[in-house]
Amino acid sequence: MSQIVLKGRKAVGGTAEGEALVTKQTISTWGGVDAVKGIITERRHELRGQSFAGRVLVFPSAKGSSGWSTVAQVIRLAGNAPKAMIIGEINSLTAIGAVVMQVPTVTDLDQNPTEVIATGDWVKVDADKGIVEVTKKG
Amino acid sequence: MSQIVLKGRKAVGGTAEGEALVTKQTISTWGGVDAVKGIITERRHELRGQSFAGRVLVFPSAKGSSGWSTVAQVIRLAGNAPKAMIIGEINSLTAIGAVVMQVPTVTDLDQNPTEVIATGDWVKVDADKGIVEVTKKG
Amino acid sequence: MKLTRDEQDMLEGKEGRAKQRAMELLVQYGEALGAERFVDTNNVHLLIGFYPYPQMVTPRDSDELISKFLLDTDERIVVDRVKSFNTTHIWAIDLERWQVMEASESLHELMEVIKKYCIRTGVSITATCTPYQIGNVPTKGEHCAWTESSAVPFCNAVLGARTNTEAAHSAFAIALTGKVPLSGFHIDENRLGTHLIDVELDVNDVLEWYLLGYFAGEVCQLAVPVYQLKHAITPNISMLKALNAAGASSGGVMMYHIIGVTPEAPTLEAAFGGKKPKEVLSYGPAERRQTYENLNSATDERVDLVNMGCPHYSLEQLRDVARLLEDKKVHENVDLWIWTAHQLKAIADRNGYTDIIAKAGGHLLTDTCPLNTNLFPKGTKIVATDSAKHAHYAPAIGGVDVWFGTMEECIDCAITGKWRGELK
Amino acid sequence: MKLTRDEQDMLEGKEGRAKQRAMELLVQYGEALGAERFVDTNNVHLLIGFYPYPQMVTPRDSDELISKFLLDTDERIVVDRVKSFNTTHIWAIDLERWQVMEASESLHELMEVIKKYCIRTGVSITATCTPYQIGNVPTKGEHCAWTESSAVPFCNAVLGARTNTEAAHSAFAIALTGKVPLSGFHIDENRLGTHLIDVELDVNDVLEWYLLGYFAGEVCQLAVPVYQLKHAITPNISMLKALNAAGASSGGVMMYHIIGVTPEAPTLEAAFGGKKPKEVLSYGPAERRQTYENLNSATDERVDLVNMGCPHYSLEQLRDVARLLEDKKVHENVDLWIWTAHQLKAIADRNGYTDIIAKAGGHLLTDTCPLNTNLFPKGTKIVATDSAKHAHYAPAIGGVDVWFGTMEECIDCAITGKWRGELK
Repeated sequence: MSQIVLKGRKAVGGTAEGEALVTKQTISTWGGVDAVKGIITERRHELRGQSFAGRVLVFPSAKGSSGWSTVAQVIRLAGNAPKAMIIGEINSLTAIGAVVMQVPTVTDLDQNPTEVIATGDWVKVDADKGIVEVTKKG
Repeated sequence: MSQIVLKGRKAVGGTAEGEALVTKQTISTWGGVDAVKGIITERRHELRGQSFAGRVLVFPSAKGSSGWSTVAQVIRLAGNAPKAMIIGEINSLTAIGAVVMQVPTVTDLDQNPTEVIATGDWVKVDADKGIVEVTKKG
Repeated sequence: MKLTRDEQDMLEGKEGRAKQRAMELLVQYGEALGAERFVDTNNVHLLIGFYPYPQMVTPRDSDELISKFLLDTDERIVVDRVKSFNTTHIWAIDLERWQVMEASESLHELMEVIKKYCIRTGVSITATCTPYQIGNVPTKGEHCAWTESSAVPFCNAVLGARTNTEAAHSAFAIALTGKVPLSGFHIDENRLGTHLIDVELDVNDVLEWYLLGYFAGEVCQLAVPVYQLKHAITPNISMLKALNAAGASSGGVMMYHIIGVTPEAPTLEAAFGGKKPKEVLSYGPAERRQTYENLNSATDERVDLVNMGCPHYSLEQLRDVARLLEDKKVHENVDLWIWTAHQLKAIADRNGYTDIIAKAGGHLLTDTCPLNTNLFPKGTKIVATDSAKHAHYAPAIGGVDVWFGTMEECIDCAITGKWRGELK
Repeated sequence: MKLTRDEQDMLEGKEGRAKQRAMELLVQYGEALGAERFVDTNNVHLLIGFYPYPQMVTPRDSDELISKFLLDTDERIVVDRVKSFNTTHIWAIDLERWQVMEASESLHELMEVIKKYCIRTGVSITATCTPYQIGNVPTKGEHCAWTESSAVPFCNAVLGARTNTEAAHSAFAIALTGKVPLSGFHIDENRLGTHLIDVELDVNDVLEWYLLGYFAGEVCQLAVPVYQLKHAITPNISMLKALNAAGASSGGVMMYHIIGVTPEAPTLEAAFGGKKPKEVLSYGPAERRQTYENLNSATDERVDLVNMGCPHYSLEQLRDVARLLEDKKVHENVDLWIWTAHQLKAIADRNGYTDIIAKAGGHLLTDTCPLNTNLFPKGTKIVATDSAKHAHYAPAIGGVDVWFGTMEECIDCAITGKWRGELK
């Protein structure tokens, strides 16, 4: 089982580990996620129908609606938050979204996380240190 | 009695003559003129209290409100129109104002009319040809 | 003027008498301006509901009325639809609260006649001097035809769109045909700065922008001032509304630049198109003081009317004035009139501002201009205002003396009945 | 983050618990963004009345409610006054016609609770996704903090003001403190173009601008596209609203340039800051066709709901849709919903548009978003719209299939009950 270590910076502190759910597509929580079910619902999204609850969500950034943190907060309140988030390029929506989702979040990594990490890989996130350890699946 | 000839261009056609009323200050008809009395009313205007009815009004241009042509038309309907207008630099307000006042009007003259012409001078305006003949008073 | 095929067709009457008459007026207008051709526009701010001498307005048949007063003919011309998207400038009265203004029943009837005409012909009854506050926000470079001298510089200087100050007649003809003479501020070179104004002072509130604009209008008249701010600030919509209204009152400033702020003036060079300023002026403490003195024509500190919202108050100003009036009472000798657009009043209603103003004994009025001829409350001799435009015009229009100051000073005056303002 | 004295004071609680909690959130937010400091703002577009999962919103004490949902704490914090001038984005329901939407009484009660909270704390109940249509028009360079992804590019690209896409939590904290993290589009270099899009086609109406924006959003995602138009046109507010809404749906285009049109792009060089584009893309007939196909998810031509005005219709669009509906009847199987801002409806009322729409059997609705979760009429399966934003989101939000086309095609569909639109 190969291991990869990515270095980035803390967006929201804390540590967590879990199975990765990875997309190369941006995510809009409002109008693209069912917060209560914890799944992606956007019509042409590659993760449509998949659940991020309890996993480590790896995605390039947020697009779309300013309802991002509103839905992110409901995701948390509904118990559907991911264990951690790894965001390629953080922006205003994902930054405040991560704050209110209250999960360890890293960004600005030295390698593109959506290329290096695959869905199903085991990921340890130490957000305080900005370190991501990836154990490749199989 | 010295004579001066100014050459400019027609703004509104026609011919007329009369005594000049000259100001170096711009005029706002709305909020600066009483159309029914035919006098200038602007508080700090050098022509305050004076009537332009039946005279040749010589002024640099319009300032102020877009009510210019509204008041200009009422000036005409109230029988208070000047005989003609000589405008230093015509602009949108004075152009449509002259059209609805329906008086011969010239502009773009080869000399500054508010310097060459004095109140009381006798002025012949041939707007079609763009010619102004000034006979100095006294 | 050189006409295109469609313009020639309109002039020849192929699209009906109304467009023909409009084109006749526009050709005369264009020739008076020395314009060579027309340019298309789909954005007109009309002046159709305002009759400052209602005693001259006899016909009550709306087609006859508009033919006479806007198409300038005794022929009765029936308009089908205006062509351009449009908004309308102020009307003669508050269309709902006209009795507060003591307007006559006959003036109200006239307005109802014109309202029906507008609905029939596709004219938007927006009734405000601030179209940019109620949804008419032109794009940089968009050719417009706007009435209202304080709105024109917002269109030109602030948004970078293009308009001359149109008048009632020209705007109506332009809306009918969608054609405006290519002249004045529609042309690049006429938009360049002419006068440099070195602003030595900190202009950081509405009063300061009024004073600066009133100074610039007086010295620049029809020219294009370029403001160089020693103390950098990005003025907001309330401040720019003040600058625009003042410069168009003491002068005819329809275009200006603020270096580093307005869209056509990223640099001083850009503002002047690389040319040298014709004049360089300084705005310092002496100019500021003199401008303030010029605006204040009153000496009696007992005020009859406090008139605010000229041009129509912004959302921010409505909020601020409501805060100042909360749990206060207007003095029994004073009328307090606060003006805004009907559409912004809809927000004031929901937000409780209207209630606060009413409870204090003031009136929130809409649709018309606080400078409306002969419509001050009877017996008004002394007026207080926070608008340099109002302070400029009210003496000539209403035969009154005026105090000019801040919003806070005006509300203090409304409550105490006495003017206690001063230049700080 | 490096804090100034006043920021430090707020964080330490010297200005009360509300500002302290807001600063706590903002410091976390700023650190997540990697910002080094704050910048002052007096222009916030808040999201305070919108709760897409009302079943999660239990407290009915407004201070508790706002503390939990906007200040993100179980502590009950009482806000005195928000500091910044503000407007509010859409609310959860039409505040007056909520029964038309079949909204629940309890959701209506929730709105009434929040309305009172807003009035008490100085929040403007404007309730629209288009603040620039109702009086919030920022100046070029003005630092703002706006929610609503379609409004943000209007602020940034069209007006040249500066904002990131703020969310409910960040916007509220910013309004309380007047402080926004200096990052993203507040910084010059991030505003420069990255991708050049050669627009080969004539984009001359709202549909074309929707298609262009949806294409650009999909290919550029969070980047800054620069549109080079082969056929020059100055798009008006209705067209730019379409471009902005589309680009923020398929992607996250929060800033862009149109060469020769938008204020920071007088030239291609200026748009890219002298740098080379990262990518050059072409928008021609094939891209246009593919974008249209992407937006159309329906196959059944029998439509249940025609939903128009997303983002809220402009004055021009209200006029045009009323003209199309004059003397027409909406088909018995179809609901016709047309959305605009409360303030613009005030104009529609006066101009007879509201009556025309009602007579035809449609509804003119306000205050909320036509994409509001779970608030389509019961049984809605097929929706027609003239908004690419609506066509993008409605399938995920409402589980419906969507037809996308022009305003004319939508009204034709509302009248006939059948979708007959096609790309011409």
